[in-house]
Amino acid sequence: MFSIKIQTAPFSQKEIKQKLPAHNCGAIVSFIGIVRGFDEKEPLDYLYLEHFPSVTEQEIERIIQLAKNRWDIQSCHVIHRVGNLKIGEEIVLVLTAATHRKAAFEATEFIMDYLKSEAPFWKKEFFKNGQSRWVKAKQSDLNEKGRWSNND
Amino acid sequence: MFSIKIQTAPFSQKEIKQKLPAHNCGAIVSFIGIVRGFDEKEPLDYLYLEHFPSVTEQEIERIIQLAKNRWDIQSCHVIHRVGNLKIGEEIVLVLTAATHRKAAFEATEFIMDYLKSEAPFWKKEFFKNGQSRWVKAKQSDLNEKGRWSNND
Amino acid sequence: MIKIRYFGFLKDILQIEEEEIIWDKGNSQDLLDFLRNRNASWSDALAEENIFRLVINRRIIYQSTPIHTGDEIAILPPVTGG
Amino acid sequence: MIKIRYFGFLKDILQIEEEEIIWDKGNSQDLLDFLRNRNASWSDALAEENIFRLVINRRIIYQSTPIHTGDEIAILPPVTGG
Repeated sequence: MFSIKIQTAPFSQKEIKQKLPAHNCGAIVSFIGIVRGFDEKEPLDYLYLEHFPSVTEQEIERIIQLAKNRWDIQSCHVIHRVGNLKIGEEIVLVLTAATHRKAAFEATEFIMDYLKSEAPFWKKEFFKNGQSRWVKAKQSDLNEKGRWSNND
Repeated sequence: MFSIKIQTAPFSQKEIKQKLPAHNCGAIVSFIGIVRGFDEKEPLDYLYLEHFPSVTEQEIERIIQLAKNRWDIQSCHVIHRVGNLKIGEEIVLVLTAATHRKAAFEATEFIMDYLKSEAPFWKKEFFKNGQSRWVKAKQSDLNEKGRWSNND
Repeated sequence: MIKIRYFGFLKDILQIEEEEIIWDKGNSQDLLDFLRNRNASWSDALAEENIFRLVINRRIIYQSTPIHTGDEIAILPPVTGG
Repeated sequence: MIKIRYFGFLKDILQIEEEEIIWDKGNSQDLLDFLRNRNASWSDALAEENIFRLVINRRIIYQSTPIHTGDEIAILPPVTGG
């Protein structure tokens, strides 16, 4: 089973776990991304997340498909929040179930790496001093995606 | 914050998530291991898990310490169940929080690999036909641990 | 007419969210060249490194693609989600 | 006297969970040799590949270590948790 949700509301991981198929999956790996507050000198007030409806879902579906081609995974659920998010709030959840743990770990990490560098989301930081700016894409995220083409 | 629990009762991941420090951790990775039912030709009734009280906790603490030496992780919680476990029940939870996702992913996978090959737990399979047998240690688990000494 | 949509920082720097322009023929590369030729700030904003991908009718394109009247084009700057 | 505890399949195959024996001196390797010498089934059960680690007084040992009267020794077969 595979699902993709883009939503403004917070998500509950429990809700997702209830969706997981019980049939012979031995490993569940989940990743949760959280809004950090102290990356810059200027204290952050909140993040605003923009996305491109329908294209976002399409891209995430493609990313999950790439993972399915590569690893034997039984289900995968992605939830990505958009809109205004405060420090400490959860932004993204990727949850993967597989028979074996290695597949679940690698697929989850792969999906996160691709999601960060391919899915059409854009973050804008709003600082406590009233200023704001769009977050710049990080070279490190491109590097982390890149390693999946060199491995194995 | 670090915690280790060995218990017969089921665990709730929500309970653990509430323990996590909010201060600037950007990534939470969790692994849940589940009792599979169809590994062998003979249908499984349940698993019995034995351990060595106090030595188990000591070993898991050592494994977490190895992970802390290697990655910048902010907290790590391990729960391992013992006693009788039915198909579909959760056996083990490893939950790691870090500033960056790569550290959280790698540390969680490292802890699982070491836990499987170093912590004093023993599984006994009880089949529906009334027979039972101790699970044999798998070479694949030793291999997965081994890769952490060759990498980087 | 074609519709062009701008996302992320492009929207702010160009001070435009979407626009409709007359477009007779040409591909996605021609359209980018046309927009860059508007003036220096368009040329800077739409520099190679500021464009992650183009989307035509909600489909991401990976190479230069013909654009026809009635198409919706979106210009996506490098993404920063997750 | 020392106490010896057996875990996992060793407990079943040797049909013993724990025992107390007189031990004057010698290290953990001497103890293993002594137990293996009891008879063929002990020798088989305690073969090298069936022993993951020895534990003395709840501390895992990684090399041969002296054993003293009053010590608790545990013999651990290869582990299968997680």
